[in-house]
Amino acid sequence: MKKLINSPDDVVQESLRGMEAAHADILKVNYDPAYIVRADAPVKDKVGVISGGGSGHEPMHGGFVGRGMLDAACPGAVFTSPTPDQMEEATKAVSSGKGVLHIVKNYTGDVLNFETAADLCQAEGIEVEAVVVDDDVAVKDSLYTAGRRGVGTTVLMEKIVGAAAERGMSLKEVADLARKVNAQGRSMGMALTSCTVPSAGKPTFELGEGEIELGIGIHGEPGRERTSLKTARELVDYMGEAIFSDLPYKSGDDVIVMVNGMGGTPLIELYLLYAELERVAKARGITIKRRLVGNYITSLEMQGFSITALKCDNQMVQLWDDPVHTAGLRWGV
Amino acid sequence: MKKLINSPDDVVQESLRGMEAAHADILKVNYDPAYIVRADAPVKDKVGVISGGGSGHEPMHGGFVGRGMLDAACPGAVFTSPTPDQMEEATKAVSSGKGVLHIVKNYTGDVLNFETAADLCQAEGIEVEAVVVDDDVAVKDSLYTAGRRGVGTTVLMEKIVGAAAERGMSLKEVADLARKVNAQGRSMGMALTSCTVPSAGKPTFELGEGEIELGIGIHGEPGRERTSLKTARELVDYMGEAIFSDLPYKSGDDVIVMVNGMGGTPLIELYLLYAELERVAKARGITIKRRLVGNYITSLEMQGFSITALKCDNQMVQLWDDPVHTAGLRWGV
Amino acid sequence: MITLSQILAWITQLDTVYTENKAYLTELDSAIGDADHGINMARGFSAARKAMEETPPADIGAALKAVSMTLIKTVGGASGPLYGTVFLKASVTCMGQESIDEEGLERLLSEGFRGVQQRGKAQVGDKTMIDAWDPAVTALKEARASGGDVAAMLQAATAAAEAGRDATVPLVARKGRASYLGERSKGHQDPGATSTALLFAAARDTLS
Amino acid sequence: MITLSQILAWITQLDTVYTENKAYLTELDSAIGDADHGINMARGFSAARKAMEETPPADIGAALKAVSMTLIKTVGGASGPLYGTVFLKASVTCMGQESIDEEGLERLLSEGFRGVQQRGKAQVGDKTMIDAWDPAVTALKEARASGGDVAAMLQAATAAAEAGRDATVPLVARKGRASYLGERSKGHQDPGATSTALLFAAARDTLS
Ligand SMILES: Nc1ncnc2c1ncn2[C@@H]1O[C@H](COP(=O)(O)OP(=O)(O)O)[C@@H](O)[C@H]1O
Ligand SMILES: Nc1ncnc2c1ncn2[C@@H]1O[C@H](COP(=O)(O)OP(=O)(O)O)[C@@H](O)[C@H]1O
Ligand SMILES: [Mg+2]
Ligand SMILES: [Mg+2]
Ligand SMILES: [Mg+2]
Ligand SMILES: [Mg+2]
Repeated sequence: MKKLINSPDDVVQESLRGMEAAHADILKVNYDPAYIVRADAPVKDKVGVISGGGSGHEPMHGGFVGRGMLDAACPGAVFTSPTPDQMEEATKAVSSGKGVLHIVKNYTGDVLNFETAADLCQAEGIEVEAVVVDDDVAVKDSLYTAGRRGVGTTVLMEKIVGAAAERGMSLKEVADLARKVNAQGRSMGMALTSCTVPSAGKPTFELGEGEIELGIGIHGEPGRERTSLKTARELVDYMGEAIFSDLPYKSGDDVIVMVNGMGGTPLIELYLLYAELERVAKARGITIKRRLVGNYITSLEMQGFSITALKCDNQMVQLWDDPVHTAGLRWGV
Repeated sequence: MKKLINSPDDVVQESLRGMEAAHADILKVNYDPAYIVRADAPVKDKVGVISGGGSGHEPMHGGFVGRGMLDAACPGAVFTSPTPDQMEEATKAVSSGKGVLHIVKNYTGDVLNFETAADLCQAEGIEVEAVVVDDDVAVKDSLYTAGRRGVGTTVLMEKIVGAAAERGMSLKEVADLARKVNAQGRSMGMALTSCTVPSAGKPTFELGEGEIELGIGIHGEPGRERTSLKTARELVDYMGEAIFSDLPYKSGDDVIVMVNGMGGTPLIELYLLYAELERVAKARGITIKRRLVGNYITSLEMQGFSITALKCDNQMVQLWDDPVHTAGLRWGV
Repeated sequence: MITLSQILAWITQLDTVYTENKAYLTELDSAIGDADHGINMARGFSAARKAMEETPPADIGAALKAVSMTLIKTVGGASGPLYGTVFLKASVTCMGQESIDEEGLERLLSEGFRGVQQRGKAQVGDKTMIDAWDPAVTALKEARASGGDVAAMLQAATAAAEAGRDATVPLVARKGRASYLGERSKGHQDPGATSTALLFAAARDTLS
Repeated sequence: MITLSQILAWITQLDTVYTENKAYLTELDSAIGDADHGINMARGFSAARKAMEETPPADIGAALKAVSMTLIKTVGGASGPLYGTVFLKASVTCMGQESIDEEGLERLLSEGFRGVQQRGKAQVGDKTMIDAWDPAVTALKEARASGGDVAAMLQAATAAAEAGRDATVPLVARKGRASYLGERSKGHQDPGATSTALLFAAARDTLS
């Protein structure tokens, strides 16, 4: 395993130290329990918005803490949901009396730990609403399974819902908006290479020179299907079809999209993929109103990408354009 | 070779299409000859600032085109200097009569091609000054060699000099400032893995599981030295020493630094490295006034990082803080 | 009769066992999960062991409660709350007790099982730790019903847990992270069922 | 006598040769450069050949000038301006001429060489294409001085260029990208000296 680290056990903590040192104007870090919180938290008269999940997805979530987005983020061990004590303390740290929204990605661990945290917070008189993101069209959903994974829509939700909270909306309004974003957002990902969990010391899976994994999540887990290498055009055709036909999106719809690298994908490729996505959207009569192209929700050093599309209305676009000042996203300030 | 592309020959052009589509509010792309130019170019009464170089270093340079930074960028083939016709047309496109600055990285190809372009422009009555960046301390310099490579300082220079031009400074002032930034900036890089030039189809060099290259440039070329894997702490100690003792930087100096990923390095590692750099700077009594942590000047999908330090004064810090609105850097707008 | 010091030996043994099997459990989790189950279990039980050493508990209930709290705070992921619930529900059955008999053991483990079942909402056949828990607790009850002592009960439970673990191999996962793989989860042994079988084997080796 | 159509055959042959040696030259450039020399040369000369076909030049000078302009516009890197200069300076020696003799050939190549030398400021021994150019032009002159015809001149030049190319192997680079490697550039053959040797061989095969 080749990584730019000191020891596998210290990666998360040492990376948090760097984040804190680099972004003192935006955020503070608490180490025990671990959470990243806005430098000016709690913000008076504002619904708190927090999220969390395993580390290894940077800039998500810590890179989205700041004005106009998250009030706090709880980083777990690499690819491992954080624990309820982190979420409880983070919730308290951002609570200003208007309630706190928990943005939870749909993984058994995340859901269970956030549930416990919500119980603990509610027992202490903090009103908590949890919204679960489950947008991954690669996962076949059913009553009897754990449902779909939460992936890229999380980033768009954190931006939009964070702006709504910043505008002073109530907990109920913010939570309803978050559910609407989840209902209208869809994602799919693929990998050219695996990644290596530092403590595991070797790649989670092995791919041959001509092989790719289609329908991966964000934890280095294998995808739904192993197949042969494809061109960017073929991949975006396939993934675009899977996403756009799932909601389904109709001709005339407006969307916010994200072409997201898995951490080891160079920007030159992401822009090339974005050009393909524009083509696919145009062919379906779908208008891309806003977009992100970059590494936003990653799996360590994995090479690959995901596409997220969010059917949007004017309000969502306005909230998207609202100022945001975080380590990972910044505009309007 | 596994890449998210259609065909090796079309990578640069297709990526430009995506960039143009994604950032229509910031930039326009001209395809023949290829250059990226501010959407509002030429800006009246402003020195034009352009740069260029091989593709594969994204977001540099195209991602730095926009208000407060570059007026235009000329992308060559992957890792190959662009040609004089690109530079000439880009210079004309941004010229508003106050002259144009060419920011050139010190590679034989870049220098020769920019020289030709400057001759062509001057023949057409456009005043051009060229500043050559040569900041790589890994290269032993001498009268008889090609000198040091231009690497990370280019990014800091483009920001600072771009702000100076935006403020209305004259060509001479802007060029002098650029030379000062170059004189006070130093960089060094290392690689955990090689990268693959799309048309070459295989990695430029091969590294064993326990090997790294120290003192690499930004073109996937081997470094000065192949050595064994080291911890983040050891690497930053070594590279920090090489950089800080080169200028030399003294106790009490202020610096702007960049911890830069080579394209395939995850952010979690870059923040960890930044924490180490803070430690090293502090131990030398050097104060980090501003910093960038991320993938800014890359070598395709290479895993590795570089450190850049720029000894700065108040004016440089103020120019650093000036508004910038590009695809790759954005604040204050 | 199971004493407090045996319970503490069990926790110590779990730390040892999960540390020894860290790479193995992580490898299983690589195939159908996210390559952290061994890391999670080792982190949790080494913290639990340390907690026992730092603040020696007064009774079995207190010990199990402390283990539960430690797991919940240090493991994360799915296994943190699930095993945390096991120990939490188990602790309620023996608060203030310095020793337990066969009936106490049955209550302790069946309450722990009921807890994880309710928490995770998985059924037998979903390819989770429940596939080891369910037959293990049934076998334990049967062993006691037919007059078995602690050793016999835990021997039967361990054998059943291991059989349940093996039976996960051909299944298609319907709960947890492996469920995202659909048909591709077939042919792999569930990491959580494996750690549960290890938990019973450690109990057999320390509580009998 | 070398005719315009032979010059065009030379350009065509260079396209063929650099396309055939694209991987080889790129491989050499991987060891001590940035893995693009073969790609650059092939791109440039395929464009040059196309330019000749699209706008057939009226004379040798015009042909070489068009090649120069095409190389400058399509190659980039160090080799674009360097080979571009070779053809530009060469073209000046034979503007308006439809054929050249031995003397014309010598002027053409030695002016091209002088151009690249001035442009790149490299000396013999710096491990660049100059290490092939310099002995090649010297040998060419000697061959003519001792009464050799075009064939003899280009045969001698090619042999000298190839020897110069081989002599780059042990050198430490002092110019171009390989110079950044310092001592590590030793033991590798210079890509540009290799493409220059190919340029002379192609001349020998088409102009003799
Ligand atoms: N709903 C559930 N009920 C019972 N056990 C479950 C459930 N979901 C997952 N598990 C168990 O958890 C194990 C995975 O644990 P672990 O890898 O530590 O957590 P994570 O999946 O969050 O990475 C699985 O092998 C499975 O046995
Ligand atoms: N100053 C110079 N003078 C003459 N030849 C040079 C000089 N610098 C570089 N070269 C030649 O250029 C070759 C590399 O060309 P190429 O790979 O196409 O360009 P780049 O180095 O820009 O990638 C080297 O092998 C060397 O022979
Ligand atoms: Mg996990
Ligand atoms: Mg090159
Ligand atoms: Mg797991
Ligand atoms: Mg080269």
